[in-house]
Amino acid sequence: MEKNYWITHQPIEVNDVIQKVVRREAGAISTFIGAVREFTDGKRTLYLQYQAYESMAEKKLAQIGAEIEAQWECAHTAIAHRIGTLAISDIAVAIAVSTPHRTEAFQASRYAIDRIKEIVPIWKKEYWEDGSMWIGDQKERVSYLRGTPSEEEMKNG
Amino acid sequence: MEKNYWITHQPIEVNDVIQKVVRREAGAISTFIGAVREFTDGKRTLYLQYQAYESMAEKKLAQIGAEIEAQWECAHTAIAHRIGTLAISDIAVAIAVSTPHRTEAFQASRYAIDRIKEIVPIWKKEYWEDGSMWIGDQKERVSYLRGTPSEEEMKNG
Amino acid sequence: MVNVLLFAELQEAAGRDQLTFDVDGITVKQLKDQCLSTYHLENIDYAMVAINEEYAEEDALIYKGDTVALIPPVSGG
Amino acid sequence: MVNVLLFAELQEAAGRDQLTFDVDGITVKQLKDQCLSTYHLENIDYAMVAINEEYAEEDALIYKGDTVALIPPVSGG
Repeated sequence: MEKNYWITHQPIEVNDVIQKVVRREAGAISTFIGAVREFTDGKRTLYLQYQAYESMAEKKLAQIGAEIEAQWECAHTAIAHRIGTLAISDIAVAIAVSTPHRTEAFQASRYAIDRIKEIVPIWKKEYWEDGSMWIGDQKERVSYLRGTPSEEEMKNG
Repeated sequence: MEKNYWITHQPIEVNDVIQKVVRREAGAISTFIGAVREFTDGKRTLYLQYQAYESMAEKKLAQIGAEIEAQWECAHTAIAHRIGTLAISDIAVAIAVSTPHRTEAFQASRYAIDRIKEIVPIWKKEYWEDGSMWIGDQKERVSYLRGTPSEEEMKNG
Repeated sequence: MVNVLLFAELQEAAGRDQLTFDVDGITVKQLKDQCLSTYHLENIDYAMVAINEEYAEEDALIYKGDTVALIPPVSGG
Repeated sequence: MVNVLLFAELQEAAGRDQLTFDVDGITVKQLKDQCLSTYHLENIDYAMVAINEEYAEEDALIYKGDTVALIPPVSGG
């Protein structure tokens, strides 16, 4: 694979993502893995379905990488997001950021997952024992056009 | 391997570390990889030598895991540290922390690497073109007995 | 013709993944109104619009041949 | 007998990885002083001491059979 930002129907190998950011000048690599969690707010998830606007999603992942490389010197980023049907503990997203020092690696990798949840056209549908629903920010409008997530958005788990 | 905290003479497989923290209730896994960086303050490193007080180092890694599990609910931690001779880009340390939500995973994994640099009896010797030196906190005394690293220590890259 | 891609809840509400409109030079707002009146996509108010894979404001113009997508609140990651 | 393990720069300075002292019930401070006077380990002032794999204060007591380690400032990670 040549791309650093990709949408895939296959299981994600975290190592593939990490390998893309290994550099001689990198002393730190922070990765983030988003996995399918069984319980959310006490409700049991059976499985998830992810859908993406694939071509645009890859562009937006690349945009996040460009934002990171503009903000943190010598940062290199790779992101893979899986779509289709995912079981509990399956990896939905894997992010790797390498930087010379550790503080920047953590900051940038946190920034990446927050931005993914903000601007990348991917949707998940949760399936429970008693139904299913497309998940989204139903209560508040999300501003997709801003450059940076707000403090409050950064805090949400 | 049964242990979640180990010192090894072999190359570290990040996936082995990640697999130890996968849980059905974990929606987030933050990993940190410390790798051998070629340049530090403009000086070129040829390779590194790591030495450990192995039995105590594994105990101290386990202590860090216990501190994390006391501080962040439902957190699970695994840490591997390699010793011996390491080349540029070799992985010296790999940390994985899983938590239900992402904020805690990032915080805990950052905490782990900061604590490793504080209390785990492992030393590195840098080899340059013109010499070599055991690295340590030569200027300041480090307090190994405190429970938590200071704000200032947390900020250092 | 302008193709409008649908995803997630909007795709299910419309029962298809694409709509086609014979328009040229209308605003994003006008297109959303047409989707609402013709296909009763009630959640469209919460959706962003992308023109040729880039988010667009309500007053941006859509021309013949553009690929438009309705983007409900995203939930990746 | 008390075995004292040496690591990193202290190991190189002493030219060995272990010292042995015939002592019982002395403090960490007293042991460090003996290391300094007998083996001229000048950087010992910067080292912590572990007794049986746990960090110990300067006034902690060391008994026959304990395993002591001199821990120079660590640099793992």
